[in-house]
Parts: sequence; C-alpha cells; structure tokens
Amino acid sequence: MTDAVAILANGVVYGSIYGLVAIGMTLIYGTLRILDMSQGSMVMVGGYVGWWALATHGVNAVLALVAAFVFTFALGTATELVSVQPLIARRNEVDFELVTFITTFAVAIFLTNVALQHFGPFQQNVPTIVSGNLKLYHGVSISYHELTMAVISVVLMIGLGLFLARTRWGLAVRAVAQDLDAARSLAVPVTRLYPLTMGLASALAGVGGVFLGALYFASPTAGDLPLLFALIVVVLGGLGSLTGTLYAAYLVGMTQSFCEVEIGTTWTLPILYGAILAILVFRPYGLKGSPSEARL
Amino acid sequence: MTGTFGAVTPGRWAMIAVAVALAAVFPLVYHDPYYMTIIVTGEIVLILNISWNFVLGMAGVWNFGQLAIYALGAYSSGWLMLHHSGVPVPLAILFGGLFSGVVSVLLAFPTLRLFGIYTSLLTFSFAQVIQYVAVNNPHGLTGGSFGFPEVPGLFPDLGQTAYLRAYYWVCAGVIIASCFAVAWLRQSHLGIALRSVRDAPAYTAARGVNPRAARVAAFGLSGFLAGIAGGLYLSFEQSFTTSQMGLTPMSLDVTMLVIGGLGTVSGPLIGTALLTVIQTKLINYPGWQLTVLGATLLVIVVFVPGGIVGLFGRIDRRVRGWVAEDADEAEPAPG
Amino acid sequence: MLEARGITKLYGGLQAVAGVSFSVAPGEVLGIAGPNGAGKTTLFDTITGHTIATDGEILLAGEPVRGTKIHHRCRLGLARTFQHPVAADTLTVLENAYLAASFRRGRSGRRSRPDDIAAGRAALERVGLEGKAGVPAALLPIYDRKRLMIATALATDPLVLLLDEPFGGLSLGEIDETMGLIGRIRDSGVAIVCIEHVMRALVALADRVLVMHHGAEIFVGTPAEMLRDARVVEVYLGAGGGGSA
Amino acid sequence: MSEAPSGGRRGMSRKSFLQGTAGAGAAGLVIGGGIGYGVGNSSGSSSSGSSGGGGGKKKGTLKIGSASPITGPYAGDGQQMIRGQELAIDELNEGGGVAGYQLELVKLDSKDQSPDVMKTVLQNLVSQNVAAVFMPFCSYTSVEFPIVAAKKVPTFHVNTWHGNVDWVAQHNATNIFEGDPSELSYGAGIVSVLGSLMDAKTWTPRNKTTYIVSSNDPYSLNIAKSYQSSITKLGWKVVGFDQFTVPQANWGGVLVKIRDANPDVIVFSDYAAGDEAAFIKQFAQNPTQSIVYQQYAPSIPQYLQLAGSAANGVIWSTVVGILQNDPIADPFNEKFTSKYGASAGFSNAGDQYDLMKIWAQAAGFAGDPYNFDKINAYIKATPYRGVCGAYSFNHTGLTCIPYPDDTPDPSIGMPHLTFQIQNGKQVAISPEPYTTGKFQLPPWLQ
Amino acid sequence: MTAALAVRGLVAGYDRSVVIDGLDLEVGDGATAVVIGPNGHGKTTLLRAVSGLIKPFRGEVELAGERIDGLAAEAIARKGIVHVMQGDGLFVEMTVEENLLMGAFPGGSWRGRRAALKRVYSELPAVEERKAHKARTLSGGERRLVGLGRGMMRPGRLLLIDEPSLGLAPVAIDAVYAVIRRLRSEASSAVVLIEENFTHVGGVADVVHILEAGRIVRSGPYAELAADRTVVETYLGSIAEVPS
Repeated sequence: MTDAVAILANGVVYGSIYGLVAIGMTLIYGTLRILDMSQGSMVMVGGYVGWWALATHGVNAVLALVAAFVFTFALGTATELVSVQPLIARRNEVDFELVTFITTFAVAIFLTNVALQHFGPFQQNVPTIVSGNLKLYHGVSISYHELTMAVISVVLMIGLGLFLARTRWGLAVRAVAQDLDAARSLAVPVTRLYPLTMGLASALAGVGGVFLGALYFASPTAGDLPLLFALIVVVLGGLGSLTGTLYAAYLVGMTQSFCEVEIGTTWTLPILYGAILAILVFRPYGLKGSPSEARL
Repeated sequence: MTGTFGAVTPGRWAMIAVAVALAAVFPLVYHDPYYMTIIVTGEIVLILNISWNFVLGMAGVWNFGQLAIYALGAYSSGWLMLHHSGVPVPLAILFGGLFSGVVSVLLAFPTLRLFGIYTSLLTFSFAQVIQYVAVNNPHGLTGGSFGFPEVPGLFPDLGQTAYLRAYYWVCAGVIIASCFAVAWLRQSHLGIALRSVRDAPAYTAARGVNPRAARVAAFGLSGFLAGIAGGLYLSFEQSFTTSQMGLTPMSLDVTMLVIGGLGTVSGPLIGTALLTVIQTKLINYPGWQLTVLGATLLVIVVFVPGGIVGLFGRIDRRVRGWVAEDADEAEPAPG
Repeated sequence: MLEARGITKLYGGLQAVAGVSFSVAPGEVLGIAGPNGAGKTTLFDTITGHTIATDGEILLAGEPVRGTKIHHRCRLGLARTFQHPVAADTLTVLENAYLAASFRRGRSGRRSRPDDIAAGRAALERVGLEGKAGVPAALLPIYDRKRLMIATALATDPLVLLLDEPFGGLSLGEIDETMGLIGRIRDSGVAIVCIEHVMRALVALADRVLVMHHGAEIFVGTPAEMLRDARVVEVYLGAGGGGSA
Repeated sequence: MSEAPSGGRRGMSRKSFLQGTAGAGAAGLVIGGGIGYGVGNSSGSSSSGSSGGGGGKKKGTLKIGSASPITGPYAGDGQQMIRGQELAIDELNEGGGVAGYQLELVKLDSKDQSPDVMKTVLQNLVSQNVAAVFMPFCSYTSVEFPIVAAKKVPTFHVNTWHGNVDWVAQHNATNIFEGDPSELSYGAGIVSVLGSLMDAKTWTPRNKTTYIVSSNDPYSLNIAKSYQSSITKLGWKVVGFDQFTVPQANWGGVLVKIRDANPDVIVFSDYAAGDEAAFIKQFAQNPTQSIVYQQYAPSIPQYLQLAGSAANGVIWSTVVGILQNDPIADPFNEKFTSKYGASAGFSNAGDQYDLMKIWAQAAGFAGDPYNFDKINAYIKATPYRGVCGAYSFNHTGLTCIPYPDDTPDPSIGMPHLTFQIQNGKQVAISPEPYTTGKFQLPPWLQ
Repeated sequence: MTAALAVRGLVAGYDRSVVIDGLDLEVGDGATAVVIGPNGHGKTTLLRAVSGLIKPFRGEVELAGERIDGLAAEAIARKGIVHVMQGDGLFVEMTVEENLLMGAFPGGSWRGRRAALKRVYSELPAVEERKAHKARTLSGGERRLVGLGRGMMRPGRLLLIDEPSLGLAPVAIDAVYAVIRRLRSEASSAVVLIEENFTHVGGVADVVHILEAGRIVRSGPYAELAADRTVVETYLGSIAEVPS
C-alpha cells in the first residue's frame, strides 16, 4: 500500500517534469511539423537562468521564472530564424520534417557546447521555487516544489489549449500547421508566426528548466535526459496532440516510477524506448499517417 | 549519345588508379604514429559512413539505428574473438558483419512500413534500446560503459609502426573495395531501383520494382558493412565502449555525411576526411570541436543542401543542362 | 484484356468510386471522362494497386489481380502513367527506361543487362526520346517527362496501358504528336484506358468512352453517342444547360 | 524529332568542355591522400623543435602531457585535475624549472576515455615528445597503455581500477604509475570504519542491515560487491542492491525501496557528484534511520554546493584525499584557493599536484628529463609524502598502498580517508593520525 | 481610372518549368473577369502568382495601381486580395466557425470579427448549421461554401476564386454560383474567377478571358465568346457544341 502510494506520488512528479518539457515539443510539432530537438537545450538554458537569478542574484521566484521565459523565448525565436526559417521557402523541395529534425539538433549541439565553454562543466544548484513537503501517507511525501510543477504543467497545457482554441493568434498557429498557403493567403504573417511559436514553446521549456534545475541541477548536459524522455512522451502522445501529451507524460511517469521500484532503475529507459519501438512496429497506422502512404 | 551508366572515362580511371596507388604507398613513407592512429580511426569511421550513406543517401531511408548496428558488429565479433579463440580474427569480423546484416534486415521490416519522421523515431528508439541494454551489460556480454574486454585483434604480434601500417592497409582495402562496390551497386540493377524508389516510390512500384525488397536489400548490405566496421574498430582499438553509440558520435557521423553529400560515392570520403582534419586541428580547443560541429552542420543543411559533392554536382549539372539546351536548339522547332 | 467489375472505393463514408465496371480489348482505346473529382484517378489507383479497392474484381487476361502488389501487377502487364509527370529524377532517361524494361512482362530467366538496355532504348525510340538518353530526368521539360513516363510504361511491355491525362499541360502541337503516339501504341495491340479532359483528343482517339460522375459510371458508349447523351450533357453543362451558346 | 544531337559548333565546344571537366571530378577520390596531406602539414608544425628522437636538445621548455577530461561526463573532475597540474608546474617553474627546463603543460581532452580517444590523445602526446604523461582517468581496458609503455615515458593515472594495475603487473611495465590504491580497498575500508564506530559505541545498528546502491559501471559495481562480501562476512544482511545508469537524477523509486527497508546503513558506490547530491537532497526530505555513506563524490566541491544542508551527516571516503590540518597540505590549499578563487576539493587537484612533484623530483635527480629508465626507477624506489599523504610505488603494479587497510605504517601508505560532513564542513574522522574531528550522529538520527 | 488588377508580362511557374508565359490581364473596378482554360494551362498558377503564393519569375502585378509582385503572400492579402483557393484550402482539423474566423484574421477587433461572422451566417445559413463541425467532416459542397464564406469575412478589393465548381454535384454547383452571384452584386470588389469551361459562368462574367498554354489568347464578353464556334471547338472540345 505504501509502495503503491509512493509509486503514484513519484509518477506524478516524473509525469509533471516530462509534461513540462514535452509540451513545447508538442506545440511545435502539432503546429509547425517540426520535431524540435533543441527543446532539451532550452530546458538547460532555463536552468541556468534560474540559477543566475535565484542563486547568484537572489531575485524572487516569479521574477526568475519571467526572466527564464523571456530569455528562452528570445533564444527559441533565434533558433527558428537560423534553423527553420531559411527552409520554409524550400518546404516542398526538401524533406521538411527530417531536415528540421537535423537542423534543430545541430542547434542543440551548439547550445550545449556554448554553455560548456561559458559556464564550465560543473553542475549548479538551482534553489527550489517553493519549499516544504506535503506528507501523504506513511511517510510518503511530495514536495511543494514538485506539486507546483505538477500544477503548472497541467495549467500550462490547459492554458495552451485555450490559447490555441480561442484566440486569433492561437487559431492562426493551428491554421499554419494545416495549410500553409491558405493561411498566408488569409494574411497570417507566417514568417513571424514560426519564430513566435518556437519562441513560445522554448519559453515553456525554459520555465520548466527553472523547476527542473532544483531537482536535476543546471549543467551543460542538463537537457539531454529531459529531451530523451520528452521524445518518448511526444511520440506516445501521438505527435502533436496536447491532451495526448498530458496523458502520455503521466503514463511515462507512472511507468518509470513502477519500473524503478519493481524492475530496476537501469531498465527504465530501455523499457520505455522498447515500448515506443513496439508501438511503432505493431501499430504504425495507429498514430498518424494513412496506410496508402506508409505501404510503399 | 552514350548509354550513360556512369561510364568511367579512361582519364578518370587513371586518376583513381593514381589515388589508390598513392594511398597504398602512403604508410611506407609516412610513419608518425599519432597521425597514423588518427588516419586508421578515420578509416574505420569512413567504412561506417559508407555503410550508413548507402541506406541514408542511396536508399533514402532516414535510419538513425546505424550506430547500434555498428556496435552489434563489434560485440558479436568480439564475442567470437573472446570466447572462441580458435576462430581466426578475420572470420570473427566477417561474422560481425553477417550478424549486423541480419539484424539490419530485421530492423528494415518494421522500419519500411513507416514513413517520414516515424522512420527516424523507430530507428532512433532501436538504437537507444541497444545502447541502454549494452550499458546494462547483461551476462557480461558487452563490458558495459567501461568497454569490451581486450581482444587480440588482427595483428597481435606486430610492433607499433607495422601494426598501424597493417591496419591502414586492411581498412584502406575495405574502403576501396566498398567504394567500388557502392559505385558498382549505384549503377547496378539494385542501385538504379533504389534511387528510383527514393525519387518516386509510387511510380517506381508501378514500373515493376518491389520497393520493399530493394530497400531491405539495402539495409542488409549496409548493415553488413557497418558490422565489419564495428569488428574492425574493436580489433584495432581492442575495446569498444557504449559511448560509441551516443549522441555525439551520431551527430558527428551525420555531419560528415551531410557535409560530404548524401547518396554519392565520394560524399562520405570527402565529409569524413574534412571533419577528421578539422577535429584534429581543433584538438587543442576541446570545447570548440563540438561547437564548430553544430554550427557547420546547421550551415550545410540549410545553405548547401547537397553537401560539397552536391555543390560540385550542381555546377556540373548546370553545364550539362547547358549542353542539353544546345541539343534542343539543334532539333527542329517543336510543333 | 482488362476487365473491371463493380470497382468500389470508400474513403470513410465517401464513395470515391462506386461500382464501376468496364472492359477493354487489345488494340482498343477506352476513354474515361468526367469532371474533376469524379473518381477517375482513384479508379486507376485501384486497378494498379496504389489503393486497395473496397470491393470489386479486376481481371487481367482473365486472371484476377486484386490483392496483389503494385509491382506484381506491373509485371503481369499492367502499366500506367500519372497525372503529374513523375520520373526518377536523379536517374538518366535511359536508366529510367532500363529499370522499367528489366521488369518487362515475360522476360524470361536470368536478367541480361544488355537485353534490358536494348529494350529500354527501344521504348525510348518509340516515343522519340532516344536523343536524350543521357540526360538526367530532372532536367527534362514537361513534354519530355510525359513522354518518358509513357516510354517507361511501354518498356514494361504492357498488355494494358492506363494513361492518366496524357495531354494535360501540353501545347496544341504536342497534343497532336501525343495523339499520334497513342494511336501507334494502340495499333501495336496494347489495350489502352485513357483518362482525359481534352475532349477533342478523347473523341478522336477513343473507341468507347466511359463517363464518370461522383464515382459512378453514368455513360458507356461511343464518343458520338456520348455527345448526344442527356446525362453527360447535364454533368458538363449543368441542369439548365447553363446558358450555352 | 532529331536523333542524336547534331553537334552544332557551340554544342561541340560545350560538350568537349564538359568532358574536360569530368576528369576534375575524379580529383575527389584523391581525398584519401588528402587526409594525409592535411594532417601531414599539421604534424610538421605541432611537433616542431622536438622531432629528433632524444628531443629537447635546446634547453628551454619541456612539454608535459596532460590527458584530462575537459568535456564530457567527467569534466568537473577534469578541471580540478588540470588546476592541480598547473599549480605544481607554476611552482616548479618559479623555482627554476626542472633540470634547467621550464615546463609547459600540453592539455588534451580525454573526453569519456573511450578507446579511440585515449589512443589518439596519447599518440599525440608521445609524438610531441612529452617528458611525462598525466592521464588522471584512463580507459578501463588499458588499451592505450602500450603506447606509453613502449616509450617508457613516465605516466601517472589515478583511475582507481585494479584492471589497470593488473595490466602493468602482467606486462612488467616500468613507467605507468597509479597515484592511489585501486578501488578494491573501498569495500573493506567502509566496513572497518563502521566497525570502529560500533566499537566506540557512538552508533549502534538496530538490526545490522544494509542497502547498496551502485551505478552499473564495473567500478561502482566492484566497490559495491567488495563491500557486500566484507559486510556479509560479519553477519550483516544486505536488504537491497540497486543499480542505476549515470546520469540519474530521479531517486524516487530507489527511495521508495530504501524507505521500505529502513536499513542501518546505505552505501552508495557511485562517484558522480550531481547524482549523489540529488540523492541526498531527495533522501533528506524524509530520511530513514540509516547512516548514509557515499563514495568519493562529496570530495568534489560542487557536491556540497549542490546538496546544501541535506549533506550534513553524510560520511564518505576516498583512497586518495587532500589531508586536513596538515603542514604539507595546508599551504597547497591556500595557494590553490588564492589562485583559483575556489577550494581544491579533496582529491583530484591534490593528487595531480603531488604526482607532478614526484615526477619533477625524479627528473631533477636523473638530471635529464628524457632519461626515462632512471626517472622511472627513482619514482619506484622513493616514497614521497605529498598533500595526499605518502606515495610509495615499490611493489607489484606500481600502485599506492592503502593505509590502514594494507599497511599499518602511515609513512608509506596512502591514507584511506573517511570524512563526515558536519555543518557544511568536511571533517576527517578516520584514520589516525589524519583525523580532524569525531563522528557525530547525522541530524536525522539524533 | 486605374484598373483593380493589372497584370503585365507575367511569367510564373514552379521550379524550372514556366507555366504562365508572358500573360497580360486587366480587371476593371468592380468588374468580374472569368478566366477559362483547359486543365494544366496555368489558371491556378495565375491566381497563385497574383496572390503571392508563388513568386513570379518576371512581369508586373498591380493592385489598384500599386505594384504588388514580389511581396509576400501575407502582405498582399493584407492589401485586400482575398483568395478562395482551389480545393477550398480549409483547415480541416478546425471547426467551420474557426475556419471562418481565420478569414477575418487581419481584422482588428473581436467585436468586428463577431459581426462579420454574423453577416456570413445570415448569408449562408447552411454554413451556420455546421459551424461546430470539423471542416474534415463536411461534404464537398459545404466545404466550398465555407471557403466562400471565409472569403467574405473581410472586405477585399479583389476576390480571386479558383474553380468553384470543381468536383461538385450540379445542385451544389448551383448553390455555390448563387452565392457568387450575390457576392458580386453586393460587394464592390473586383472578382477574378477561374473555370475550366463556360458552363456555369454565364450569369457571372462581365468579361471572359481564354487562357491557353500560359497566355490569354482571346478576351471578350461572355456572349460573344460562347457564340464563337472556333473558340468553343478549339479550346473546349466539341462537347460544348452539343446543346446548340
């Protein structure tokens, strides 16, 4: 019983982490059809901004989050401008999804190593946003910091969903994903929308990075593991579906939590990647894509 | 008009012959063990890249599982070298190639049912699973992250210079053979079918080509060569660590291929050589190696889509188009 | 030679092709007409295997082919062209033809490269592209690409040739040349099914015409009959004749 | 339709132009030779001045090779190592150099110590004719050892891996020194420390249970297993044995099991500072009634910074550590802190500093820094007391002897130091005479 | 008076192939021009070049006297060109109402967009009935109406309509053309409408242009051209002569 509660509690924590990181990837893939491999780096950068603001300048938590949002927003926008924008015009000539997969990955390599040169290899401690623990059951507890993360990741997902469903710009973002030409002919400024969307997604990852920093620390490679997990979540969630991502994040979190207790920590990632493999092998049409395209 | 099956002109043959001859005598006049070590390591990477290019560039399947296939070649050949020491080392390497080829074919079946980004995700997941399982070192088969236990290698009794020289030649032989094989395959029935499938899958199927069969064959051949490369790495370096499957080598290799030009015979050659030289030059600036790598990859993919070979190819094509235009003019006006 | 019975293709609830039947004999041209979106290309797709028909039977030389793969149907003697002029862009014209010829119907025993090349060349000659054998397909102008597509289809030595809008995008002179080409192919004994919008060409070429509308066949008969058929006229000119001249 | 292009004048000229350029394409193939050209060039420039076999003929600077992890997972250790090496070289140069030479440190990145990297880096150093090689971390399969063994360049590592020592013993190498004892002494060391706590009645186990957490690399596993076998011999029960893959930041699952088991002792055999700090932070949220032992990660300054107050009470040990309140180590600590603005930590900076000095002493004695035989023999024969205690390589495998595990004599054995973190400070609690304080029950046990 | 749209010497196409080859076209203020031509002769390319979805290789495009060639599609749209695309260009995973709202994207206020929505619904009650459905689930005719409705969401100077009858049942075509006729009489904007043949455009066209092989080859009032047998026979095939 205690185990079950603990597994659940851990699953919620992990799920929130993965949700926070994957949400931006989902937004970008769902709207722009780009599997943005630089999202992990945005988590890393967010962590450093959090460290800089909270640990070295002692600003309050809200300001730190705002700073991380602004900085990673700018960085995400810049990332789009160098790695995606030049390719939009050639959308039909190149394999857009794959080429942007590689270019954003190149950005990730670049950012990681710039961070390494600038900050050095050490990990830095990012203070928690909220302190204290909530006692759950027989000594099982969950920290308020982690609870805040869980709440924020759900709120962000709902908020993002509302933004996409209810606002003019939200609609435009979705429209661009579905028919680029039609959107352009309706005066949607695609050349600005792409960078803004990537900026927004990166900013979400950056905010996530501040939270993660308190658990994982800030370091040049702090984005690698979140990225690997986010990939799992995004694929499981059906690539581009916000609600799917939310479910998948908690499913992955629970699976990981369960594996750690019942099977062993070392087998978590192979099991999760094995699950992805199995899904792609056995239900290739279950996710997206029509059989006629896939058969060839 | 000639048949244009990539006929090689006598002049070109002569240049190839000169290049091969130069490559062959090179280690006789050059001994520096440091650069020889780099060159031999580069040769092994080149073999891997040639194999990857075959499936990535020629067959047009975005397979990110190649490093895992390479690792399986190393582990399986190492298993023979270590536990069945009666088996000659070359046979063990060959076994690694065959094992990898078979795994690659098995990987091909689910992969080829998918398209686009899903292909990459499936193969990437495959690579991740293999890597993590290898790190977990089940039954001591892989040596985990510390590396495969020392194996005798091809030339256990040679001194350093001779050892490096011998490996240089072995690898160069494999490279030359696989370059010719790839060049030949490119113009072979299979190669033409593969390129056609890559260019226009539905059309090609409607002309009688079985796209799946052609691509499975490509996976098999590519996996075989990757396995050989893995076996050579293990036998040359006498160890193999799981970090060889990590994201850094993967991005390095992809960069080499993209820079050189995907789907061409000389692309991997140029890309591998160029990046090896850059890396070597930057050895005193450790952090910069990967920073430069990321930036280069980005610039090439965005601004030079065909890589260096593609750049030459475009110029060449422009000239050819120019000639074709003349041919048009020589025709009677249409209508 | 080719017989289709009750071909039906459903996409979700939508009937793209609704129970179309036809047959075509060697040396005959069957025209398929109908407004854009009538399901003509989908019909071709079901015949060649690019789409699996929901229902219906396809017989080639009396043998059922439904359920076999695209490439298999090609080797049985079913060749098609596409609406857009596709080819393997990085291959030369001759390589394109050679590849198709290597799978030509009835090619027996071991693959012989010289034979296949010769067959490919012969196909190029039939469409008048032999002078461009060495040019990469990507560099060809539209008309040449269309001819190349027909040439590679011919290289497979088909029993039945399915042409999807062979005249689309061509100039008047090119249309005339292509009509001549199709006529010669027909005279060589190939059964031809041809989707076309250019009525003039269709009327001149086709022995019989099948008119489709909303996936269903609404008319089968000679071109002359078609021009007098009230339903065909309605489809093309609207219910009231649409203020015609 | 025309047949072949009829060959107008312009057409012909263009075609012939094309054929002319076709040959140029073949130049691509010469690229194989191109590698040779590219690297050949750089070889000329980088090894200039010292290409003659004996090398270093013009007295001036002497190259010392450092193959330390500058990037990759161990970059944090690497920075400390390089600082230790540099500090020693600075002091030596200020004091007039070694045998008349000024020293210059050639730093190459050993990344993650994968075999190809280690081989390449060592080949590079050897080809630059360095007088000594410092490769604090090397490969675990010793694949690069033959490169330095063949040249007999004095080479120092602190890989703490018995496999490397075995290689040296098996190949009768005379020049590859391990600047600390191998990892096998950790297991017994922990047990003896626990024993002394029980003897002193400062701490009493409730039911003699222990929980072991190890990463899945052979180094951690070896420590974990040697501890397991030592402690079970004393009748203890191992109630859990967990493995993880580095990097691991989520300890939730492991902590669930630990909290279920509520062991007397938790032993952590991995060495990554971030992972261990994350563990103790998460453990401290809801601690069990256990002594927590973490292997040498807390020696890295970042550990304390990352773990904060959660680390209070943790005990850890290192088979090579900078001594506290020590007349030799204290000046070093001061110099280090004033030079780098950060503390030296507890091991890697100190051992590299010591090893550099050991080499310099031997080279100075030999008079010629390229008289490798003489230098190696001197190092082997001469014990040295540095900031990490005593180094003596005079036995199989050229490795240090752990004190008090394998020798009762602190003047020849390297102290296997055990520390406890008390109020954010590192307090050495074992062995005598190196202690600076007494063990205290961790806050969660008080 | 400047024309609403003036196209001079336009050359446009895709990749290497030229589809529109030296085309000239002028559309007067408030006039409806219908461009007719066989498939594949550049009708859609013409519209895409005008609205900026492809960049013309050469030539000039002027909207009310202002050069717009070379501008990005979104900038051109902002200047008042409303392009109802071939195959509707609906956002299939969005609801009908969301699709309509996108039509008023450049319009500033939320209130304004609501008002436009109301207007469109009153014009097209059939669309309002389906407003909560995803565009993907609509029938062809409904889609076309939504496409037109989206075009009506903001005032435009020039309306480009690409083959509104494409693939529709006669009944649906009639409904679509009824809307187009109403649009034309109510709105002040000029219209360029494209069709494959004469059938439906009788009551709509002020002037008809015939496009062949990338050029306008004949222009004139509908009645004149439709009566000209050589036009009909050459470009539209003999089927059009049947009813006469």
